[in-house]
Amino acid sequence: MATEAKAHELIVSVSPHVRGQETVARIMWTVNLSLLPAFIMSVYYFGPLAAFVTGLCILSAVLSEHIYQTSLKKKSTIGDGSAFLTGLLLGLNLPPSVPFYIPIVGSVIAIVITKLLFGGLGYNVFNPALIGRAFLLISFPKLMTIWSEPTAQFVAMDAKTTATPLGVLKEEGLAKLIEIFGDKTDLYMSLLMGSRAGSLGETSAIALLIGAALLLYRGYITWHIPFSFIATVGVMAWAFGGQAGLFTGDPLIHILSGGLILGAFFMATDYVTCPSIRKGQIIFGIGCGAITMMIRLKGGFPEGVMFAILLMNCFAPLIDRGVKSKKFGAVKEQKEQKK
Amino acid sequence: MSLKPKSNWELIKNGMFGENTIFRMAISLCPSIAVTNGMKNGVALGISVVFVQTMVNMTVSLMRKFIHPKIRIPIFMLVIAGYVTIIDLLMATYARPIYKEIGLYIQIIVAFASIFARAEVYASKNKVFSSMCDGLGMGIGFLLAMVVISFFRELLGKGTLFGYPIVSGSPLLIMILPAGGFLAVGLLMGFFNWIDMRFFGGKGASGV
Amino acid sequence: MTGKDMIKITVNLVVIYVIGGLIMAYVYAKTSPIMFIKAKEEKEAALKLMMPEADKIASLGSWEPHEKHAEYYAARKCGELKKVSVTDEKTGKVKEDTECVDPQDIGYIVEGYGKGYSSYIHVLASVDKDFIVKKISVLGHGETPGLGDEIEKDYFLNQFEGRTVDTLVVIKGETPDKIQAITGATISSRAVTEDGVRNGVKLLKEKLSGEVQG
Amino acid sequence: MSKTATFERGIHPKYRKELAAGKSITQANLPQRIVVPVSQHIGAPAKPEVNIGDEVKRGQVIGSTTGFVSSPVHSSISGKVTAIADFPTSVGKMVQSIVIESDGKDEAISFKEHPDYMNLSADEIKTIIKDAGIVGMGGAAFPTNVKLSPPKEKTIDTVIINGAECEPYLTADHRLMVEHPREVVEGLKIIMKSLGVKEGHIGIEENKPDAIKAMESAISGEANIKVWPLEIKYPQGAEKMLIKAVKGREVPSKGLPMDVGVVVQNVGTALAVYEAVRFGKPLLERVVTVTGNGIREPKNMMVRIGTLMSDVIEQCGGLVDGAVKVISGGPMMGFAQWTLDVPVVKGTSGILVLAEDEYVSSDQYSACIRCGSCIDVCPMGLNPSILSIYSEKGFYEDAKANNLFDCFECGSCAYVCPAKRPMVQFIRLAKSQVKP
Repeated sequence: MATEAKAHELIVSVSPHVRGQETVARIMWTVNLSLLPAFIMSVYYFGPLAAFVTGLCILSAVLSEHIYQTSLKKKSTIGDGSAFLTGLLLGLNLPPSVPFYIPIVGSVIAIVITKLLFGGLGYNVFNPALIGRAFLLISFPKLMTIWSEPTAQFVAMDAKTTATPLGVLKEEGLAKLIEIFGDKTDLYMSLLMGSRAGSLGETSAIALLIGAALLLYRGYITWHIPFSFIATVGVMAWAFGGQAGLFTGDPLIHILSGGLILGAFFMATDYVTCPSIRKGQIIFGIGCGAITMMIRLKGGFPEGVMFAILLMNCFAPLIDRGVKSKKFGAVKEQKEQKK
Repeated sequence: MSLKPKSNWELIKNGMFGENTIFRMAISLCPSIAVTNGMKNGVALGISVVFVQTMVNMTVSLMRKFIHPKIRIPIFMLVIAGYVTIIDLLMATYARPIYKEIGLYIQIIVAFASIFARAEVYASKNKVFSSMCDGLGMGIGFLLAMVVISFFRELLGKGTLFGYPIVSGSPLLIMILPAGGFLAVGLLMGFFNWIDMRFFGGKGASGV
Repeated sequence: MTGKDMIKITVNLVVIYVIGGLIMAYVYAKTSPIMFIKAKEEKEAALKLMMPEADKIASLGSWEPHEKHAEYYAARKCGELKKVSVTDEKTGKVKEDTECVDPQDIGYIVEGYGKGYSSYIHVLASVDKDFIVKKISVLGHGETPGLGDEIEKDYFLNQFEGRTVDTLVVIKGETPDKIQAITGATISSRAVTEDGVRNGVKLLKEKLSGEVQG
Repeated sequence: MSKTATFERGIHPKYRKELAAGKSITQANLPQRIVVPVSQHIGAPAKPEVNIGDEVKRGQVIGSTTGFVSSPVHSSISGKVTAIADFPTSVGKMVQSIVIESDGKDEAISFKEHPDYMNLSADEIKTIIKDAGIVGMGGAAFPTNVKLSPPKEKTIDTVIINGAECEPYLTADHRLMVEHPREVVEGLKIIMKSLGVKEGHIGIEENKPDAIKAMESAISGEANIKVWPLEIKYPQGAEKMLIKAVKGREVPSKGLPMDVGVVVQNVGTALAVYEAVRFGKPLLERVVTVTGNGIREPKNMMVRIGTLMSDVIEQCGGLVDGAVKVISGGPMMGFAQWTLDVPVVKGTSGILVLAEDEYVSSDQYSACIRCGSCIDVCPMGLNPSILSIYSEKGFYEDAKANNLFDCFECGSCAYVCPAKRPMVQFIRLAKSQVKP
């Protein structure tokens, strides 16, 4: 019988026999794609140097993963796009004008020490790109806090240095910040479009939001972390950020400046290092927001998103352990036990 | 620890490599991170530990038949605290510049798990001379670990060794901060474990 | 626990603690005088460095910045230094010493603490009789290595000479007559300048300006 | 029509029901030979009542019950017993089976009809159902008479007929409801009578509008029976999910539907109950959906129990060249076959042949990236991600502490996992390593 002849070629495996279309690589490359607008805006404002810095980060991240894995005779996983993403995020988190060795050092730390030494994608405790950046910021504090002025021409080679809005806010107050940008509306517009000093990819809120919308639409991220993160920052900025006492702060400035939008949508939501249960994600977001504002208002650094996310990364497994998703049939069980 | 009695040289070697306090036993890590941002400090604390460890082991071994087992812990505590106080006073008097930098950590030697552990595990059960060798080995092992860690941290973090400039350029500042201490200890621990597995069959005692 | 055990434990503890106590007491007795003298000498040397031209430095009183004990001193120059022989009362030895005749205040030294980035910074500042800063020095701190610890560097400390209470202000960036902050360590710079030195000089002014003018 | 009912979470796989949904049920050819495993159900296996060489007729009992939770087996053809030995079955186990060669006459024993079946007592009904060898035909194959005999302390107030058929591809229940709605309703009424229950429900997923229409017209006049259109979502047809959707009751952890006063029966079972009680016919045949891109002519066929799968596939035109996988049951919970010489049994709801384009390999999987997709879809509200990690690392007790045994292996987590981890396999491994 024809059927018998076929039988020995049949694949035997466990159920389910059909699978969804999502793969890790597909998710990662989509996230990479969603960062494209922010990347374009960074080149627009900070010139070809921005592309060079980001490109170098990506290149060294991918290369270091490949070299590490092949030299240990493991399968190279650069195809899944996560090393590319780490490089890209690190690049977008660097100031525009850094010496060439900074992206390389940062990428190697991010990929080799933060990710691969812990066992590779899925086992890392901290967000690799953020550890890379934290390492650089602490190691080269001066080089990592030189901010270029945006030029909006795609060409700037050596721009003037200036302070970030949060730096001005911390050192000289809101009045001075508004004075620099003209008036309040100009300030908001500049923050929204990205015409301000800051890390390469963090400046343009609008470009980041376009990318975030893609991720939200595809369901790769949910509203829980970004919303709770940003809302906490907003509320705390409004409550404690004003000079005239409680509840006089300007939440919009705190939300739009610094790396909040980039961090909340693209880095706090990193699957591996955030809680996987939705309720836990809200706690995680609130924690990130609260630590961010504590650092911004009371700490030594003008910006706190990076350290906030890294600190909350530590708590992610704990949150996952403490928070349980609503279990089917659990309510009845408890009632019966009480009887 | 093997049950076979070890020769005195083996005891010292064991303390230095096989059961190295920091890299193999992973105890007394706080000082290894706090003090190792410069070789000067690291070496000074290491030498103090060699002294305290050896003396404590000897003293405890001497008294081991006299001490009632129920109160051995407070007695060990007193012995350790006594030696630490003595070394603390001596340093404060005759080595003031170093004392200013690491005086705080000298007093912390009282709470070192490694010293207490050796008094309890080894010295309270063995003869004076072998206890001394064990203490010496453990102390030297700790000293070596401090030297290795502080070597990398000072070189990478400041570009100097014992304060003398070695390399120019902007150093990795993080290495002399506490975070860099964790990084250095972790990576070195991994490195020594790898060496152990690669060349010595992954057994506890490497015995170089 | 038997009675024998109780006795043994008691004897154990008493003997060992007494011996231990005695040894420690002996070491302490031997070292503490030397330690005390050395500490005093160190402090005097530090004060002397602040105002090398002064012959005598005398404590005027103390204050408590950040709830820490700190003193302020008058630096005096003698009209004449007379050589005298002093007989030590206990030992009976005769020592050469100097006696200050007609001392004149030529300035003041104040000890202060500034709340820095990660520690309290212990500073000394010397001023002349018009409360213009002559020199400052950092005695101790726990600021970030590589950033905050640049407050010990000369390029920062040298800026203080000639500053008054009004110009002891930290500015980010170049400044002709004020204190330029260390790049990346504004908080530490401020702590030294505004919290430590300026408050110290202010204190001196409050306490002493009456005396000087009068 | 009421609002669409459903449960929390779940997934939306590609249903692919269009392959066979429009095909009316056709009678399969009389098989040359049948292989009847004595254990086609959950519980004690039946004891063979015939010897090699015996002549048997259609409907004759060839294996009798051996306990309370057990079910007899019958011959579905007339012929001669040629072997009693272990044969492979569709779940992968070797089971003692009775092989009967057909004599081509298809002679039947006489069946005892009950035209006045609604006047039978509850016990009489249960006896008939038991003797007819009826088991749950949705796949689990739990003896029906046992389900209809709950312990005294449990009060049953509701019977739900499960017409959800949430497994992709399968259309057997769908066709039954379209073609025999009246019989299904009568079956439901018999079941309700045997339990002394006043309330009956029929849950059907919304992607079967013709079935919903047919059932609604069939229940007209029955005041206490209601048809529920259900949201199209897997695993809508799991007992606990169905009860939640229809009655809003949650079956407690480690509990059974009867703990919340509900009995759920499959559409096919209801039909079998009706035929057994009304016509005295034992369970001799069932509807099997033969479908998938790997089969030439997808069909819904009435197949005699014991017919070999290869025989059935032959009647559907055979396999296409690119066929890679043959599954007994649905794609989410069915069993992949290594040979086609296994019999169709009472619980075989479908034969699914996947072609290369439908097959997603799960040989290569990577570490869990903690995306949380599986948590979002787990109908039981578990954390499959952590269960699979515990199992992978050998921490089976930890897995147990995380409600391992609430999992009913619906496969939703494995379906959505982007790292393609074999979640269900990990969970089964853990379940096998610790006691509940």
